[in-house]
Amino acid sequence: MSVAIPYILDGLQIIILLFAAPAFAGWVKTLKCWFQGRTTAGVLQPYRDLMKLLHKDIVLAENASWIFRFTPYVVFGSVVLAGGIIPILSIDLPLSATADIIALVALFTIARFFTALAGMDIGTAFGGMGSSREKTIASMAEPAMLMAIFTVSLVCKSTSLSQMVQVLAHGEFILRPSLAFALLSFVLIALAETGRIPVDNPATHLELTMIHEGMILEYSGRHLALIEWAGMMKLFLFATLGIAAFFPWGIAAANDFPALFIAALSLIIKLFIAGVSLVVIETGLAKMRLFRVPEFLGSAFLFATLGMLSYFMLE
Amino acid sequence: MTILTLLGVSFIGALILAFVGDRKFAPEINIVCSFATFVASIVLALRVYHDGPFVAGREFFFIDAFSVYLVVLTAFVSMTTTIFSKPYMRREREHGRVGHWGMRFYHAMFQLFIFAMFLCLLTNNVGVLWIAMELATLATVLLVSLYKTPTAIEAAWKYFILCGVGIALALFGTVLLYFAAEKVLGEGGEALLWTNLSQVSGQLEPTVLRLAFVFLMVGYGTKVGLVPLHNWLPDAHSEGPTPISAVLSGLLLNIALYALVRCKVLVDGSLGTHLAGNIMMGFGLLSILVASFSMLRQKDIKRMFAYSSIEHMGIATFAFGLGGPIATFGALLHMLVHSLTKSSIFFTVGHASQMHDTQEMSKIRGLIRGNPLVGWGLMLGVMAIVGMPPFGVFTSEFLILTATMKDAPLMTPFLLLGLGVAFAALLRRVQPMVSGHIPSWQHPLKASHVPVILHMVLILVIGLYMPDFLSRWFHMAVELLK
Amino acid sequence: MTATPFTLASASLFIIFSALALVPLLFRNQRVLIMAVFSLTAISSLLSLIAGIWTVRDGITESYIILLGLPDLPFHMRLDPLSGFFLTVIGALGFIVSVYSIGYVRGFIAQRPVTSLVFFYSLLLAGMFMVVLADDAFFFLISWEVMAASSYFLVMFEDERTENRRAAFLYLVIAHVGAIAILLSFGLMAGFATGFESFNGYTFDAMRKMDIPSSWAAVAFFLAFLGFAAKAGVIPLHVWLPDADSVAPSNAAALMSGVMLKTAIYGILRVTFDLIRVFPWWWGAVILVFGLITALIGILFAILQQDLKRLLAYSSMENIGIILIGTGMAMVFTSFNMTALSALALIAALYHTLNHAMFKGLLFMGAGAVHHATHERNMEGMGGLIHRMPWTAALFLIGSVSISALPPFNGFVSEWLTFQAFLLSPALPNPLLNLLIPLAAAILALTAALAATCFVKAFGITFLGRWRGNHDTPIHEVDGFMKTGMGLAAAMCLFLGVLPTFVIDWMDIVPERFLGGKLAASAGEFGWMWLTPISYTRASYSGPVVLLGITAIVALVYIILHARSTTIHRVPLWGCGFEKITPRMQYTGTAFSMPIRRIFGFLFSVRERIEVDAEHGQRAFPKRVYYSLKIRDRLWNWLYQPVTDASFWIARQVGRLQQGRIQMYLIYPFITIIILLVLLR
Amino acid sequence: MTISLAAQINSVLAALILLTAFGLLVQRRIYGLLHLFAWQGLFLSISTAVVGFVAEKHHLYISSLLTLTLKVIVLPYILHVLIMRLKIHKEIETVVNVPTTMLIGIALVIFSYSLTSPIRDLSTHVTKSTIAVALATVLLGLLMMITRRHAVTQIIGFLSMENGLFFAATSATYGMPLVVELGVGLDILIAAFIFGIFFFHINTAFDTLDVEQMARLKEED
Repeated sequence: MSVAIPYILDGLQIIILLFAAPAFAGWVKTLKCWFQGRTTAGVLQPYRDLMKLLHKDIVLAENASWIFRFTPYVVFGSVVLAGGIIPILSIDLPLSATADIIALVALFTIARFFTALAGMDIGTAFGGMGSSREKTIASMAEPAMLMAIFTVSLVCKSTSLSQMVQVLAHGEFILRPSLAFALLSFVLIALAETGRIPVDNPATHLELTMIHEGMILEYSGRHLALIEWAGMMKLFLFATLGIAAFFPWGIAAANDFPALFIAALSLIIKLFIAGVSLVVIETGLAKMRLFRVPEFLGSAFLFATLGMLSYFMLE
Repeated sequence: MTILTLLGVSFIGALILAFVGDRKFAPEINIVCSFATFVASIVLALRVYHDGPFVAGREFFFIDAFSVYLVVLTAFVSMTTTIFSKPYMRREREHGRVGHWGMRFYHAMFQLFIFAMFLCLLTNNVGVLWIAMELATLATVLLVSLYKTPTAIEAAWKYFILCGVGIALALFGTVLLYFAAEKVLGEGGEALLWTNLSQVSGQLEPTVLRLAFVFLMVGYGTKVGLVPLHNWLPDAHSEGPTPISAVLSGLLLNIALYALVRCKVLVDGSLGTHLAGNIMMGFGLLSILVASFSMLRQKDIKRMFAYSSIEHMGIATFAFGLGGPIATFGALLHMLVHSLTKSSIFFTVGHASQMHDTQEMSKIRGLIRGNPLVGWGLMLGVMAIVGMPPFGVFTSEFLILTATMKDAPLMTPFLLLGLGVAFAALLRRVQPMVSGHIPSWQHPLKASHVPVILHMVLILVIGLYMPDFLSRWFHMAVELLK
Repeated sequence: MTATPFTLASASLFIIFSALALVPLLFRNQRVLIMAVFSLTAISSLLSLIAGIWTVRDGITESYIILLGLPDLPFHMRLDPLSGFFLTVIGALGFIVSVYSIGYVRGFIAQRPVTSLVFFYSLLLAGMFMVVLADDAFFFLISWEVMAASSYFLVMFEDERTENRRAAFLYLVIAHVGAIAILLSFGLMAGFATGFESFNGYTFDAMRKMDIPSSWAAVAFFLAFLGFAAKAGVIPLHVWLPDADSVAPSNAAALMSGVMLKTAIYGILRVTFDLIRVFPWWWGAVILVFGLITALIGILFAILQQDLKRLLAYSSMENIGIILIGTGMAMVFTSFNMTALSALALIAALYHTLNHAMFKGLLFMGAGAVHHATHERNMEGMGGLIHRMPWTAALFLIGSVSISALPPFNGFVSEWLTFQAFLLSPALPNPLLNLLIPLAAAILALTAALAATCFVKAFGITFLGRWRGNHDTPIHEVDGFMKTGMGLAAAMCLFLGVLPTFVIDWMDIVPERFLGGKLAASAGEFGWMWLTPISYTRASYSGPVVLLGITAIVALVYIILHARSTTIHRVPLWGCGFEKITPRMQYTGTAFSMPIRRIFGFLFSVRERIEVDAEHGQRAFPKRVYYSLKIRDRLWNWLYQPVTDASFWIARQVGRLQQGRIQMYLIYPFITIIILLVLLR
Repeated sequence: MTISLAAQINSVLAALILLTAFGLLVQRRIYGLLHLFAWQGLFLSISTAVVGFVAEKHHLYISSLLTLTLKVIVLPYILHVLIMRLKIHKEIETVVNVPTTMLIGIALVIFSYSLTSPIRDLSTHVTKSTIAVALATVLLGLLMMITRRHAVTQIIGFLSMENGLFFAATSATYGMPLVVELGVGLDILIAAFIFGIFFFHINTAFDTLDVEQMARLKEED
């Protein structure tokens, strides 16, 4: 029986991920409406959108190949798998040994790889433009992301997330400037990866500005539902990844009941703060021109490398 | 006895052909004579191989491992050249480029030239060596001007004057050598005999030997075509009929180098220092660099391969100058494979220029498609001459370069530069000639298969599997030259 | 004859040479020739594959002497785990490409006789097997240049096209200069092995026992590295790679890019870890830097290419860079004798060698299939091939996913191991290295990400969207042999990606034999499914779980969503409501790579020309717009152009020596005599 | 005739040979060249005979007879016939003006004197003093070929070099062995025939014997 608990817990974590993600996205939208003085559609609006899309029929282009129809499932699958790996509640998860951070980043890259392909499959100019911009930004964001995580892994002498949480949360607390740099660069990269305001406008319908939306223009029905859901989960996962790497103090070490309860509570509080800070950034900044994004990501890259160098020099 | 047959056959052949040179069966006589000399040389080689060097004709002739290997090589290459010259000269005769007297003169002088080369190799007397070398030059001078075009005559004149001056300086060197030898061996003919000289080389007067070597070096160096004495070689080798270019490039240069190395052995014996070697290395290196760079801008196909001969003779001279068992072994091997490869290349070049009626490389195209034997023969020949491995030239260059890397590492960058530029120059010119579609002005030609295939197979065999007797032969020669 | 790995390897060589002997007999009937020779090469590759696997598995080392070559320098052959591993790589891809070639070469019969292609293909394969088996400098160099010559003739197959001739010429010149450099380095080592009285200084055994002073060792090493870099396409000497691999027939290009570059890596490993063995740390750092620059420049060029095979050739440069990074790290760790870490770095490099052979071979075969079907090499003229060539598209997709290092496939495993090697670097005592390694990690991460972009472009522009070409050529799927060839390579990509622990356990003998460090124990310690180098707490990755996880979730979601039957309506594409969308309005390859070109533009010499031809000069109402883009390698006019100009200038000066007047010619001997006499006073 | 008298005669003859060599260098008219060359051959044959008498080397008599017939009678006659047949105009232009050629010539004599000093103090022969003259004649012959533009003058320069060599042989070593002497003589005879044939070819191809025209084979373009 005690062997099965981690598996149940892991299943539970995935279910929490599935249902908490739209809530978190809804929470961010409602906060944005409050900040901009608009009446909100409520935190549960994303649930309603997803249900609506799941029931609608699919309208598919004539020359859409099997890749176009297969991509939503791959994107959804890889994001859910990533969810099973990141220690949201506790670090003692059977799936956590499956992939360390580098593999985690690679899982997100699968999602982006296939979405870009789907974008080009239909043969419209917007799909091609979306894929090209997405991959350009990705190819500059990913190295910076890896550098930020490398700094943390150098500090904790390991690249597996649960081990990092173990060292940072339950080890003795040391103020490390390298982690501060890494956090700053991680925040910038998260904005770029999840397609938030300074890099890409998630809520836009102006074709020329959208990057992520451009690729999924042709989707409809349950395909669109899966991709939207995966997008929300990705946002939720990036938040939890940030928490696990930089603020891991609430996450339960073992799978006993009281620790899990505290972990859940601390998770909710941290997500609340994360949502507020994200909205503050989004309303504060305007979307950048595409060729400003390389400098934005370049600075993130710089912070990450500075973090790593400071690790060697100072610690 | 075999020596007499060797010399006799070629001399008598020359006389007979002087009269019947233009008849139908003249080429056949030519081939038969060369074949006879080849058989005689094989017999000679076996005799030397079994019971070592020997003296014949009351000490007039002397044969050791070093000279007999060149005798066999000369006989073989001249035989294959006569086979090649049959269709080539017949076509030249049909196109009226050579007249009745021209053919008679050509065949007679060809055999006389072979006779002179054998005399060079077999004689024991250093003076007679000089005379035979002079005779060889004179025999080929008029052959170079066989076509009687202005450029051919100009090339022949330059060949005659420059080699004449060079040989004269060599005579002065021989006189000095004789002067030094007379001191030790006494008056009369013995002082010039190579057998006596090599034993007594320790007691010869160093200062006189040093002077003698300078004159001999410049004299025979002109015949070997070392830079800066090389100016006659590109003209002479590109203007004459192709069989003559093949024999000149393939054999005469080797014999001049043979004479030079003989003198170097004497000088090393008396001087004791590495002076002679250093001079030869200097000349060799200069030749490699100058020849490979000048190959870059050639427009005439035979001139380009003449420069390639200068470069390869430079490599051989450099290796002989370097000394040491491996470098000398490499140099001997290099002389062998270079003459085989170069003559085979000249055969294919002859056919190629006949197919296009020009020696302009820009007008020669589509050889592989036009005549596969000529096309692949030329391509593989050039691959061999630039030192691509499966062929023999790579083996000798491998030995020479590794020996240089050990004994004179500072020279290797220049060697690398020279070989690299030569490779690029040759390939750049040959590649368009060999590939592409057949041009309109190309007319078909029945090429002589035997010589080209025979040579390429031999080089491939030497490159991949050096037969045991050949390597023991070279080791015997290396002992002599140490 | 007892069956030992060496007898298998020599049997395979024997079969290839019998295939070569067969060519002149069969060349009359081309179809029979193709079937016979390529099946023989397939069998011989299979034998070498088995011999290689067997040698590495049991760690056998056998050496033999063949009485070819000089009598006192016969050919020494030796089969040890390192050569066994590379024999496996060559054998595997050799088998796959031979099967593929049967179908592919048939396409050429109509155009021109294929005898020379068949002959030199098998000679190339034979050359590669011999290079890996050679145990003395003489035999090594002979097989090295037989390999170079045969690939020269393969590139020259369609010799009427000038770009073929130019590429072939450039390739052979660089390869030959490289070979001479290797020859000089072997000469130096042979010199220090036994001095120069005898011939046996040239065998590798003698060289292993040489006592070479460190300064000469550095000269020997960097000469050898220059030579091998020329063949591997490392940055300053890489210009031949894209030209040669893009014009060569695709099966030859697959072999050349997939495995021939690896023989250069084999050379570097053999010289550093087997012959010289003791070296300072900065050698590794130099290799690392070369690897990084080659990787970054290689992938940036790849993204900008319009010709599919040129793109793949440039991406080979990137992967060679990654392998060199692994080798450099291994050398750095060995010099500080951290055997476990150097074992990890070497395994990463070797694993990537195997992976690259597989997915690059697959991609080149895919490109060959596309070229075979559409007779078109420029990606801008293709598109929508997935509908007409489903199998090729699917297999090309697997190749693209593997090369972009995405988890379930093999590319990810080797890059992940290379990243682990970087992350373990802080243990190095040298401060400079500790600062260099993070930058190196950053550049490696950048190249990995750019590779993904490059292959999204390659696959998307070629296979997805609609056919851009102006004429509707009849495109049909390729035949069985080509599909089986590509299928085998794709299966290998998946197998190598999903079961790395078995593969690492198999090839663990190589680092143990040459570096003294083992990785397999720690790699498989957590269970066969999890790859945990050094220790499982440090890092772990499980290929099978990722594959199973994704497929399970996808299946589950697919079943749930398809519970209710919803109809799928097929309508013309939407494109935000714009009606008359023509195929010309799709994104082209150049457009796709435009952002990257703008960002990294300073690295290339880019010449963009836009001409507007409007009626009577009013630019506002253009009738037609011409756009042309020319991207050249800056290195060409920094290094190669000056070298050619200098050599032609020298040639002109030397030409003045031969100016025709006989008086001048007479002065030369006159002055030579005077100078010599004065010097030797 | 005592040894010292013979030595004196020999050195007088050596001086005369050197004089004719210088004469050849500066002579403008072609007939003058021919006569000078004949005189040089005569002095050479007499000196060989004298040395032969002094050193009791009888084969030297044959060699001096050979030189007499070849260099004094046969070659000048051949040249004379050619000049008449080819109607060569008499005036010969030199490439380098005469004074500088003379200066170089003198420098060459001094150089060859200093060069042959080791041979002189080694040689026991009575004729050891004339080696320097022999070398000087060789170098002057070479200088003549360089500075002259006309084919015939080049050939005469070449033949005067051969004279110098013969003289060196007799003075340094009392003459080479007979076989070698005969061989060298034979070669010179063949050379004579060849350059005769050449003159005809050149005349027909270039219809002038000026060597400057023959400069087509060059790579300077």
